[in-house]
Amino acid sequence: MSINVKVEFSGGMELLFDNVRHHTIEQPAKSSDNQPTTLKDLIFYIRDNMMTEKKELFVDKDTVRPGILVLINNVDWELCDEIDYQLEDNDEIVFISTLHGG
Amino acid sequence: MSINVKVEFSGGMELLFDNVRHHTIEQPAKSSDNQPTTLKDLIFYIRDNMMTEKKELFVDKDTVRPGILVLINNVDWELCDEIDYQLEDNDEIVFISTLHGG
Amino acid sequence: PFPSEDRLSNAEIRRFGRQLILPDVGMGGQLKLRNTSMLVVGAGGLGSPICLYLGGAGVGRIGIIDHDEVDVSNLHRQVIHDESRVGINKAHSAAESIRSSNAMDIIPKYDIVLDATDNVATRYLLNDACVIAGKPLVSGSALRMDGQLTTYNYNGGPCYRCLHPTPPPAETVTNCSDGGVLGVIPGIIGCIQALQAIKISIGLAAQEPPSLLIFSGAQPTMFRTMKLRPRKKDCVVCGENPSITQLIDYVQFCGRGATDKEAPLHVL
Amino acid sequence: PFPSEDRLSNAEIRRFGRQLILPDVGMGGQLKLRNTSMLVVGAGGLGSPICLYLGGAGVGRIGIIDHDEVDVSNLHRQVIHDESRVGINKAHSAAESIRSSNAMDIIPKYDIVLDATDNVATRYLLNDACVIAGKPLVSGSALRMDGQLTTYNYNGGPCYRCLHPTPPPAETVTNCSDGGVLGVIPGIIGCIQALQAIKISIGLAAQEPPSLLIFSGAQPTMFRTMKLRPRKKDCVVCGENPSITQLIDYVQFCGRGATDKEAPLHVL
Ligand SMILES: [Zn+2]
Ligand SMILES: [Zn+2]
Repeated sequence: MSINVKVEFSGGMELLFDNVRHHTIEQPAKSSDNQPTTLKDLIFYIRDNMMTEKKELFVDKDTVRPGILVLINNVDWELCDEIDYQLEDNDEIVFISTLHGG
Repeated sequence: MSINVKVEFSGGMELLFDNVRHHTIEQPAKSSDNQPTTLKDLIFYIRDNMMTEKKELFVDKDTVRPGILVLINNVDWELCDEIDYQLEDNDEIVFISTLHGG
Repeated sequence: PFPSEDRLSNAEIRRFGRQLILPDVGMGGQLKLRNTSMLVVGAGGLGSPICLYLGGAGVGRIGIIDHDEVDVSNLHRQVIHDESRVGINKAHSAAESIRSSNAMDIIPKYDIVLDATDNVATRYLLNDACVIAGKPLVSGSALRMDGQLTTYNYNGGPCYRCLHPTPPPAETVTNCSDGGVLGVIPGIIGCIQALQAIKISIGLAAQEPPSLLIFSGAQPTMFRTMKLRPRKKDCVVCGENPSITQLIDYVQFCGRGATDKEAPLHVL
Repeated sequence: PFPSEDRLSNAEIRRFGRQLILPDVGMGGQLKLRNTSMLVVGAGGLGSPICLYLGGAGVGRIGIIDHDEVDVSNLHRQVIHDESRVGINKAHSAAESIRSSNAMDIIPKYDIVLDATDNVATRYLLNDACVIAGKPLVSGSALRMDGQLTTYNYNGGPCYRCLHPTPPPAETVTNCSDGGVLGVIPGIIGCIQALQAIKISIGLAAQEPPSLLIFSGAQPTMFRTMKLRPRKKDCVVCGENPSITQLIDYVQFCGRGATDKEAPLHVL
């Protein structure tokens, strides 16, 4: 069984992905060790399958790099278990790079 | 059986309802003649139960007066059967008065 | 039409450098802006920021039409006018007022029209004129703490009459003088109108479905985008068999004056 | 603090008539605006419309801080400055530049602070200063076709450090000079910052949950509102046991300069 997650890159993050903002990503509902797929799995999937270079501009250690906010269904991921959030079918995940210009 | 519909008045319409924008309105799932409840039923319910005066600023003949747009779940009601739209539980209906100021 | 250029001057390249390096703009987009003419109707709360930012973006020709006077009571939302100009007719900086008798002389000369007016009659007039002349109409409005924005007659989307075949009863129409307005509300809507006109000029809006932007300044969630109907086949002006093929008397059609002032300087 | 008034003058009543009749403003709200002081840090693309509309709304005292020079390349987004002023230091109209050594002399004198700056170091500096001084911080930013807006340190919501405990790597930070910006984008964000500060002043924002407004100017749905975390108990500056109780060296903390120019006029 698999689930589909809508992923959006915003605030300049999309430049790391050929300037494409909206992606639908299929993920197994369970990871290889039979645990529910988490946001961490998704982040690693993106890093390993959708990026060829500059991976450090997305991932730093085991999470997104500083300066990226993650939103799960329009809510700050800090309110939803962050990296351990268990993905559900049709979830909308936004990775947004904080802007500083003025 | 009954359904709950979220109703919002916007663009000045809320002034007809004690300046309250957001309402949750319970409606029977079926009307008295055993037909599904429609947007028309809801409009008449609002006119007859939530207004004491200036009803003509909301309803004109059998529909909303000219100058009011109706949106069903963020979509122009013209794309959803208009007045005959069959309400579903948790629908969001917005009545918005068109603004002309500049 | 005005003289079209096929390249930017060095001064323009320097001046618009920060726009030129945008992938969405580039040299091509900047040249399109340079070769686009836009008509701003209304130089009040909406028209002021529109003119400022369209001018700043490098739009080649901007026409401004208004017939109101600068009044001390609306200064707070007309940031383009400074206090020393109170009482000076805004038409000083405008070509002329717009009415049924002259609209078709003016509208066809521009590529994009921005409705920054304050009354229903002129909104129907501009709509019909833009449909007849085949011009997109970027329409904004503001009242109290709220605003609305739609692009009419563009890209298969509706015209103002598709949405509003019948004018609203006069007693339901509130203007900024009677209902009030917080000055920054038309500031926000006017800026977004300017952006929308820029997007149309450089081709960024061509794939966008018709929509209504609803701005509720007093609410926690201030902006919502609503999906609108397409052009209606039976619309009296933009439909397949239009009955309106030239401008009519819009004051009579709407049953009220063309302006929100009690004694309009011009009637349509 | 500056002298507080307990009633509006007749001139103010005439001038702000269209705001006064708003149920959300009224005499009480207008008097609050009159008695509120606001500090705008940055007089560029964001700061220009902020200052215009805060001034137009009747805010009693507005301080403006900037240390950049008006350059022909950013004129298109700095509509407050006209072309004749190219090269004139914007600080002419500003009190002085802000840095760790003077921020705590300036910030406590204002009720509301608006961050209209262009770099990470100053954003951390303003955040910490506002937390220490107990002031809400209305923070806007713009780049390319995008913008963001959040109110920090207000009403139980987070501060900038709650969201961003660690500064971003310098190579991920793009400024408007390198990345470009369409001038009307900071125009839109700046106007919304002005509105947000007005709402805070008159008490309209007090019930709003912490949120991030995301503006994507090139997309069909331009605005989205995201729900943010509350204040974090373990935040180093606004938490329960703060380790930062006075300002630090923000250039060092961020590993880069305080401005997006290569040769900043002032360092923090
Ligand atoms: Zn039509
Ligand atoms: Zn904090």
